[in-house]
Amino acid sequence: MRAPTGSHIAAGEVLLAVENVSLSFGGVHAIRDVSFDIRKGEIRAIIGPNGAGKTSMLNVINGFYTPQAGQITFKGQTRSKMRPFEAARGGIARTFQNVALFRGMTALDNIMAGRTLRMHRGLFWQIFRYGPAMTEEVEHRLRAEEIIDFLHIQHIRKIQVGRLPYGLQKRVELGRALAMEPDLLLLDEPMAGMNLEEKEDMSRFVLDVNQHFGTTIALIEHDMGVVMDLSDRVVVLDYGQKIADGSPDEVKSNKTVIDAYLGVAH
Amino acid sequence: MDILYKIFIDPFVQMGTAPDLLVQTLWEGLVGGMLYALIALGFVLIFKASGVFNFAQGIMVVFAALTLVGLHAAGMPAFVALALTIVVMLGLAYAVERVVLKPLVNQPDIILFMATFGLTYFLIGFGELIFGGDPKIMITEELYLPKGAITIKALGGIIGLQKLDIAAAIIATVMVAALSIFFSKTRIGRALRAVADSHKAALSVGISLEQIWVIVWFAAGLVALVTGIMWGARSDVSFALDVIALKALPVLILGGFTSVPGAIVGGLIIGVGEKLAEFYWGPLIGGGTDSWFAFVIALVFLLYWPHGLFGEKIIERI
Amino acid sequence: MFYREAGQFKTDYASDQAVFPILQDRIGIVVIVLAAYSLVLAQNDFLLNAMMIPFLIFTLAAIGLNLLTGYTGLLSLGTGAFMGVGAYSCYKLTTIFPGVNIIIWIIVSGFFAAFIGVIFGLPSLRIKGFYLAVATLAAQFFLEWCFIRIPWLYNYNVSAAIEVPQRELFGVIVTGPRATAETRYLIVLTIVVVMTWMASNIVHGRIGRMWMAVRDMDIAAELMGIRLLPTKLLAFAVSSFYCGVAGAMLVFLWYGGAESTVFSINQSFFVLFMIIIGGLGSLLGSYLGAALIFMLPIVLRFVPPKFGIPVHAATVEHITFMTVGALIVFFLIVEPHGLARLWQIAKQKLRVWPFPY
Amino acid sequence: MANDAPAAADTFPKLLIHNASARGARPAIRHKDLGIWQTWTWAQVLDEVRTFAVGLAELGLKRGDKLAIIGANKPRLYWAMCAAQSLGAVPVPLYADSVAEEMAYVLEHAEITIAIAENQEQVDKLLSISDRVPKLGHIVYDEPRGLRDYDSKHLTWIDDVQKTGREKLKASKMLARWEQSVAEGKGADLAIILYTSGTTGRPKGVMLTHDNVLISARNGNLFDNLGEDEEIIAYLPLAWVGDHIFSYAQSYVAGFCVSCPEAGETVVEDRRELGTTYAFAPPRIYENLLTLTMVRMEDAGVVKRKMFHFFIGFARKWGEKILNKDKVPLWARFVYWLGEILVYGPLKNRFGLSRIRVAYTAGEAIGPEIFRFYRALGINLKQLYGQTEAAVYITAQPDGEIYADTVGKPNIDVDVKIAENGEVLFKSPGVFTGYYKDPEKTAETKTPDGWVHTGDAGFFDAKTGHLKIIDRAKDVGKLNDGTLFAPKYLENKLKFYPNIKEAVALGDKRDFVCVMLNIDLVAVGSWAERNNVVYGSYQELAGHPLVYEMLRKHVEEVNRSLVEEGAMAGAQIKRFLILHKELDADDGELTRTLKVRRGFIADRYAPLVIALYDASKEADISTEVTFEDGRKGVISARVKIFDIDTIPLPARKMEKAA
Repeated sequence: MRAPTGSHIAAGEVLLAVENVSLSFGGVHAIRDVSFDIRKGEIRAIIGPNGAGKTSMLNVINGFYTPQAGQITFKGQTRSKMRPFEAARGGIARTFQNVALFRGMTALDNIMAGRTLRMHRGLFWQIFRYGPAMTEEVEHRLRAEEIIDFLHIQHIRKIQVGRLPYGLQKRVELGRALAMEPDLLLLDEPMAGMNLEEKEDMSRFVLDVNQHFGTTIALIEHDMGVVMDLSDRVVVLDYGQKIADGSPDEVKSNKTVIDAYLGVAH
Repeated sequence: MDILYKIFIDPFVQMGTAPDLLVQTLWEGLVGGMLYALIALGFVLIFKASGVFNFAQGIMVVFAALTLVGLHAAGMPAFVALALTIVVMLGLAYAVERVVLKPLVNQPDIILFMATFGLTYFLIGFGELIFGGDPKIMITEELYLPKGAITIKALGGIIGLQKLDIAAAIIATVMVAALSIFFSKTRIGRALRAVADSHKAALSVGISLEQIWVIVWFAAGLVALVTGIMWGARSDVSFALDVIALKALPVLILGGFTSVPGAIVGGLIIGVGEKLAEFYWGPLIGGGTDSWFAFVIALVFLLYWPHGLFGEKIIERI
Repeated sequence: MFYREAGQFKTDYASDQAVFPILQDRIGIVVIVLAAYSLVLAQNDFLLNAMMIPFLIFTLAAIGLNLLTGYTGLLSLGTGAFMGVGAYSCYKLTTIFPGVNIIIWIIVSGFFAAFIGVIFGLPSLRIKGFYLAVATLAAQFFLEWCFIRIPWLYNYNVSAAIEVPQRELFGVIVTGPRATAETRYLIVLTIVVVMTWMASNIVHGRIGRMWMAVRDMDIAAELMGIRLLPTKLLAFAVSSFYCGVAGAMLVFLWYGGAESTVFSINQSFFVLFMIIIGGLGSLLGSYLGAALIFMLPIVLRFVPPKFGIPVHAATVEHITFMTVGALIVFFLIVEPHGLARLWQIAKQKLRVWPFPY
Repeated sequence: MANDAPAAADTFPKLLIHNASARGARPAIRHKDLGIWQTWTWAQVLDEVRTFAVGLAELGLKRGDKLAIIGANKPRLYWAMCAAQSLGAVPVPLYADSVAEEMAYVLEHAEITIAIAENQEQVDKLLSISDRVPKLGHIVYDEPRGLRDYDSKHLTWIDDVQKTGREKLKASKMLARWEQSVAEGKGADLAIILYTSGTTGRPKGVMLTHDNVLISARNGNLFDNLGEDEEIIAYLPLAWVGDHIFSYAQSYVAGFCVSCPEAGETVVEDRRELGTTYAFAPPRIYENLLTLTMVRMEDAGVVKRKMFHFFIGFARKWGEKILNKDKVPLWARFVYWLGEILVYGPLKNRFGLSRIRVAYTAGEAIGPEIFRFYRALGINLKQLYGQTEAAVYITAQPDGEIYADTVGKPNIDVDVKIAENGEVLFKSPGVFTGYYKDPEKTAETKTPDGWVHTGDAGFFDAKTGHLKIIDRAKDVGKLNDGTLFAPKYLENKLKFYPNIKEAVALGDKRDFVCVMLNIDLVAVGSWAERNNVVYGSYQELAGHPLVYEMLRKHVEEVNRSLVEEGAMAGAQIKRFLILHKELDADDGELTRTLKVRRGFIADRYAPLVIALYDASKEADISTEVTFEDGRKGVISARVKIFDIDTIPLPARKMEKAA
């Protein structure tokens, strides 16, 4: 697989920084003045009780929501809001809390769809499905196949994803995200609703992705065990506010965090 | 220069110089709009309670009217025919619930929407097969609807108000009032509102979804019947109306799919709007604008308020 | 049962990505196309003129709508009008430049339709589902109005209708009253076959995937960098192009003349019904749907008399309406993917034969 | 025409070079990878092998060294073999599924210096035992997945090995040197060591020379005239001689293409895609396939199911005849043709056997029913008898001479003889040179004049002239008159009758043969219903005179067949009885794998055995039994004993007289 492209940022430096971001829907505060950063090459976990605003945060990062305040710095460019297209262009890929695959398409097509940004042959060639269009198609099919091989989903390659079991769907979704060869990969509860074995596989994949492709990963996860194993740094949200940020161990021992999880009244 | 004058100055000059014509036009517009509003009302009823966008509403209007006339033509006394028609509409409501809604429950809206296309075409074919395709005359006087016109001398001119239109306005108002009472005061009415929010809520009120569907479709059927009578009385009764019935769609886009007041206001705006447009601007471009005016208005409107005047905004979650 | 796939293995992606990877399918297609061409030998005017030509033309329109509604998930009720745009622009073009080959104008008129389609597709960025349907209704009614109220469009004919002039291609009369059914059939068939092939190429490639992505989960598609507006507009353009060509052929190669009513809202609905019954998101479905919807009235008109049951044309029409309506509901309930899906299932059964799965 | 290789090409590397020039553009090997069948032509393979070889040489592999190959069937592992051989080193494939322990022994015993491992799993195994195999200097792996952060001192990726190889080859003298080392190779050189996982004791390393392997391979090709157009899928363990011959040697000799499956689970799917023309599989695979088919068909619709069973039934009647080109009435051919369209064809297609020309089964006896099923469908399924020590081929069934219960005639250039004690001995160009570092074992199996003891007892069928394997030689006994007595063989013959569930044959060191039988309750029970025979219990049914009559017929048939076959005619069954209870593993009468424990049974039913051999007509017996719920109890019964009038054997008498 090709190395992630278009990144001039060295490992360890800040790849994405979120500064004083606030987001609210009709008076409801989803995120209040949150700041944190993601360093290149790390696995960054975002945790917190339900409704803590974790998913909203991801949605802000890749431009699906527009924050009322604050700014986002990605690869050194500072914006008050990301646009989804810019985010994708810039190398931010994403999986979703409840699988958001293209249900009518095969696993392969889903992953191929992930290559769209990197395919450029226009309608003219597409009409004939010949010459440049076909060469491009084949070249990207190879990339897709490498991902399929990487995620061990050869046997479901040509099955409509709608018919796949949940665990596999999650895997295909990861594949689709990887197909974008992202610099920053946002995983929204990649292991939700999985059994132990599936969780182990998925953790394995997350680590492999991080190691082999050097992809920076930000993931939301409820399974503390997983979070502690996988992540380099953890940021904790509660009621839309940041209540802790640091290494897994620091966070684990942090009083407020424990309270938040035990649900002590604020 | 001349054309600009024709567009931006001349019409208003006319309005000023001949206010009686203006008022007349407004009135016509209001009446027409009221009928649009009534059809839209039927849409809203069903949409609120079953989330179904009932494309067939317009056809139900024609179908009701046709049944009424047809039964009378078959030799029944007017009010018997009326009663029977009501029964027919009830039967229709049941049939729809059994055959279309129940099997398609939990399907995406767009599927149900398309299903109502099917319903529409079925009703057209069915109606014409039974009552024949040729236009018919609404049995106005048998139903003791007033005829003739009141002419008011005012604004330096004569304004003619059809008594029928006045009656229509009154009946419509009464019906809307009745409906709003039904919705706010009665148990079933509240249940219906509940359904709009969540199906569980409805069940908690102790009414099965099926019943509710039948009720709203029946209610919509009644609205359709009344609309059909009014409309039939003004023109004649035939499926030529179905195209006009589509006008309810832009009305809904203005008014929003879930709001009764919206439907009414929207209806009136559209009605007045297209009449004015046709009367003052139509001639500039060869007339007949009312066939599309409403839709284009709606289209432009959509670009700014995708959720309608009274419809509520949805936050997309993922 | 007829599938013998053992030994058909792929050694490169090109052949694996092929539209028909299975040999038996390729054979089948060739056979069907040849059969279609050989129909001209039948010398049967009714068969060609009353059945095959219109069937193929409506198929093309259905494919057009399917690209928009079935593949991109944008519901349109303006098909009739877009077909009209094609027909009228073709009429104007050939009146203004009589010298140019009519076939070329038929194709070119597609571009005009595409252009109009894009304009009315613009709202699709903000609105979805039946909101969009209403927006397309605006197109339908406005354009219909234009067809009536702008006499220039029909060359100020007293009939207020298009009167197709006689045009020749390599000395053969292809349009106008004196054009033989065979010639017209061959032209229609060729155009439809080629454009079907192109459509299948598009939907199997990157663009097709973008469309389906937008259809299945537009948010995810957007977050993957698929720009919604261009994608949707492209769908509108291509779709309208197909409808436009279909419209032009409808008038020039079938009716020989037409007034605005041909492109009324009902036309839009019938094409829509074709793809609902045939199968949303399936080119094959467009053929099956067109066949069913179009053949239905013919069958109703000609079969009952065979059994001594007389039927009036009107009755036929009413029954057609009822049946179609019922079929729509039936398919939406029983098999939302339409006839095409049924064929898929049958095919799968044949492939695993004699096993049940 | 295939097998066109000049006699000069007497080693694998030489053959490779020959193929690269003779059919350079033809596919040599395929691998289902990344969704398609990646294909290498002979020319490409030559290049791959050459660079690989030079690279390995750089890692210090030299003539006489041993190279271990561990993993599933992958092109690069096959190339590793040839690469090693081109350097004069000896490849030693290991069973990929064997645990680290077993590997340790082989690696140590074979003095492996470099190991090729397929993937992380195998590398981990090797590393876990690295301290026990000091000689193992280097591990070369195929799939880098997960191996990035291993310390790379003794670990190299094949790509890198080949890269260095490519670098080196830039210098022209390197190429010459490699070709030189290939030329030095001789047919008599050791080509490979295959470790046979012996049932008892340590695995033995069977040493085979290039001549051994290539000549038997060439003969195999001639025997079935396999050409360069064959399609075969390589899915059996590399360490197993069968795979070595079928998917390596025969391919190199005939020049046909070998395909490696995507993964273990996808073999069936991949075979279907390929439509192989030449196949090998142990009996159980054919069994599973058949059962699966039947099970699936149960879920089919009534009509389809009926149709299926009708045509299968029809095929069982006529299919084999048609396949063997016997005379068949026209109507039968027509119906069969219909069946071909409706059932056989599609079925073969699903099996991926549509294009099959030759399919072999071997290893153990295949049930005649199963065997016939496939033949009936028109699949040319045949049996062969072979051994690692013989580079596979000892006997095989020529086309048109197929029998469910024989293993065929001696292959080309193979001599087979039956020893006095019934053991099968053979002599062939494939005969191995010896067991690696184990002269005495070699001496045991291989006589000075080159005959090899197979350890199996068998005889040549008088009627067909085919070899029949009857039993392990050590289990074969003799009657007092010296006649050969193979209990398992008799028992199997008896057990082919559905009515007989178990049979125990006695006769070793006795005057004549007797058998104790178990009826099959299901079969006999339904027979009883059909013939309204009333019975209260198993015991009662077993003792029923009509049942005895029925079984007597079976036994007589068996005797008849023995006479027809000749060799064992002397061992006809003289008396038999039907046991009053089912032989049961819980009572220790059967092994857990449901094989009869003859000795134990003989003791347990001593009274019956005595009765069998004195002329008594019946005998009493009471045995302790364990019931389902574990309670113990005693069953006692009076068991009748029947005599069978055996068929006289003039021939034998004369032989005796002589």
